[in-house]
Amino acid sequence: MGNQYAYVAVFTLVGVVFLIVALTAAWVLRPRRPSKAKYMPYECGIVPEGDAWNQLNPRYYIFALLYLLFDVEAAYLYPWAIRVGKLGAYAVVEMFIFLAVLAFGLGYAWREGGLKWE
Amino acid sequence: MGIAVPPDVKRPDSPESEDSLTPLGRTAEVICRVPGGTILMTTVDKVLNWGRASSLWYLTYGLACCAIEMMCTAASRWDLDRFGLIYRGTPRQSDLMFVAGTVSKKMAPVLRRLYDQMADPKYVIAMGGCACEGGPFHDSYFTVQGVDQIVPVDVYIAGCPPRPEALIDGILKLQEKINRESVRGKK
Amino acid sequence: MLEKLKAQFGDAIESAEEAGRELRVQVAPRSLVQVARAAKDEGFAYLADITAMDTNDALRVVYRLISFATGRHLVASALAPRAGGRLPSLTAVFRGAEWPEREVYDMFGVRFDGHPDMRRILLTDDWEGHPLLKTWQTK
Amino acid sequence: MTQRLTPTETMVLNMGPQHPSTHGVLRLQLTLDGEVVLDCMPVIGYLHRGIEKIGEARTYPQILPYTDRLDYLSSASNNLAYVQAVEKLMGVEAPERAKYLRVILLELNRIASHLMFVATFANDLAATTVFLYGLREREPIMDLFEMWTGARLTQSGLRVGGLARDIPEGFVDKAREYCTFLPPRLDEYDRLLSGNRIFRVRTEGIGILPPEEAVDYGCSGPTLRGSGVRYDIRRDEPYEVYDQLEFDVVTTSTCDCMGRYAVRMQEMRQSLRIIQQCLDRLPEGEVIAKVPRTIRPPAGEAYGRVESPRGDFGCWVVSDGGPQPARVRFRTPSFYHVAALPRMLRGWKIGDVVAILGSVDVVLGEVDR
Repeated sequence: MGNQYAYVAVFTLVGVVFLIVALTAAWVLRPRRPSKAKYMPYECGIVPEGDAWNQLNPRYYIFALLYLLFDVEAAYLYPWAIRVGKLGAYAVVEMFIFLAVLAFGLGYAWREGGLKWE
Repeated sequence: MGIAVPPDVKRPDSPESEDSLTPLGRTAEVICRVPGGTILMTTVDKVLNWGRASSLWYLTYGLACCAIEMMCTAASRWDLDRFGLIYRGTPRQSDLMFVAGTVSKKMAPVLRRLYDQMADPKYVIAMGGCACEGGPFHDSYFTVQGVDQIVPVDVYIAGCPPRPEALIDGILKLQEKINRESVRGKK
Repeated sequence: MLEKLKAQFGDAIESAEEAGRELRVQVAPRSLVQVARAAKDEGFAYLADITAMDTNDALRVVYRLISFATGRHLVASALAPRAGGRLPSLTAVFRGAEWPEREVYDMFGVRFDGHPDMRRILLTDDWEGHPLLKTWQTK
Repeated sequence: MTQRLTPTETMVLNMGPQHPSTHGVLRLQLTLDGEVVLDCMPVIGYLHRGIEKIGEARTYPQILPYTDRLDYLSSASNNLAYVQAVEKLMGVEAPERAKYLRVILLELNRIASHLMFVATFANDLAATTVFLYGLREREPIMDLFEMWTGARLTQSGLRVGGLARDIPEGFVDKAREYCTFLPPRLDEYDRLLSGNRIFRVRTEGIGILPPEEAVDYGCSGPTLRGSGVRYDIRRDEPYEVYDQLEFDVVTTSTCDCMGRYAVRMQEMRQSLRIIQQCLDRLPEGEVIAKVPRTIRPPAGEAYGRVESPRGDFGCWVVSDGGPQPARVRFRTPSFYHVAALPRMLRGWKIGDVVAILGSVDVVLGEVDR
């Protein structure tokens, strides 16, 4: 059982080492010529006026929330889908209850007009 | 015929910061004194230059007629992808700027800003007569006579518009120029 | 068509002649808008171009209206002084007149009264002088 | 619009001079409310070269190469508008063979320009394969130009009184071969694009320009015919030999991006038809009329007008009897199409701005002159 965790350790180690090597190599090799103009925001060659921190229509926020919700739900489905063969019937029922709860949430958002775009 | 370059356009020969040597550049001086160090440095130079020369992502900067020839060169018949040139929309991801067309005085500060916003190491190819020295518009009141008054140019390509083969020849010359570079400061 | 214009505007039409497809009319600046409106009702609904020319003693602003039905061109020209000229703007009659009028201002210096956005269109905003005047020499 | 609960602030965004989909150095100052375009202020002049001022400092033959650089996608139509004006001034008439060859050169330029339109329009809507197909189909035309006039893009193939050079050997067969080579490809791309659901959703019903407003803004060419107005200078003010050729003026009444795209696709087929007719009836003889060595037209003014791929391209030449014109003025269609852009962009989303700008097919060389 022990060596299973060895895999995880090696895997993270390689990840970290690769990260460090790549970044330091890049830092060492790239020419550094900082200039004020370089750090100006790029807007097709024009100096941007005003700033982007302004009030947008709340519908974007609602859609972002709904997307996040169902994205995380999909993330849970993947490990379940791999092991469902061995886990047997109760896992299938379990997952469908989970899906039903989320579907109910979606229905509520729909009824409240969250999905209306205009 | 000196023309007033718009005020916020800096002369190309005044780099913003003095230390153009990379950290490796400075340590390279030390390494070279060790016997066999220069061999290490030249291999590093070769690998770096090969990487830079064979993946020159260019900024689509089509101004006038030369832009159409640039597109034809990028398309399937002359295919710039063979040389590792992919067109990018933003200066952040590009290290080669094709100035393809006439640069007007209204466009000069924009061109300089785009050049500044590109990441180093960056190169400029002046494509066509207008970009090289004003071309047919040498006596126009609104044309910058040659883009080298605004940005340092590496390769000039003559022609109005230059044929795609001339463009590819210019790119190959730029690649040769890159291959001669070295980490210990431009040779 | 020319007789109708002459009848309607009398002395405002300083000269009128017909050359093949083109009806050349010299209009007094004060009644430009009325002439344009009358021409538009007469079928000249397409404003092809507004441009100008420096004839050394005055600026001649030329309007070219084309009628799709008859295919005739009405070329109305109005005179404006070389410096500080002012003409009524046709943007009330033709929406397409806004930009060519801005270009005539940019290149010749003729201002158009009643124009929603009288600014330079091609040159940089801080540009002095109007390049297409004969007196303006490239530096 | 729905009743606004919370006030939202607008943002000014520059779709600026350097942008892959503005087809050149056009800058659109977009006032945005979230994603919806409230207003748009186009800023032009970034490619202004003062060609009209240069025109007053050049002799008549020297101005011809400058006309190529106006609408650099179809230099023959610019040349013809200028040459027509000078020929009217001098009372010179091109020989019959030169007229037929001019029409062939013009229609080849129209096909090349429309192919570039299809390529960039599809590329803007993320169909990069059609970009490569479009430019590949355009290359045989470039070879035809090179064979005939020596240059691919800025041909300067015309002269006052006729043509610079007669067509070389083998041109007629190559042109005929191209006329049979292109139509099946056009059908293929038509199916590829208008059959594609994403392309249809992004172009149908987007960027509406009603017919009367199109005329009021001075639009012309495919932009006007895409809004249902049947006006084509080749039919209503025929020049060269267009009155002896059969072709139909293509219009659609949908007034949207898809309509303008469909008009151009059909026009390419009509151009092929015209070229075939001209090749069949090509008379023998000279290609240039007797024109004095130094061209000094009598004092006066003349207006040459041509149906360029973008619309009504006019050239007004005023002569004072000298070797250099007193005034050269180019009436360019894209200038009026960019002026009409704010009207077409209001109310649509940012993604549609790219589609509408692509469907209007502006070339900044002729907008800024």
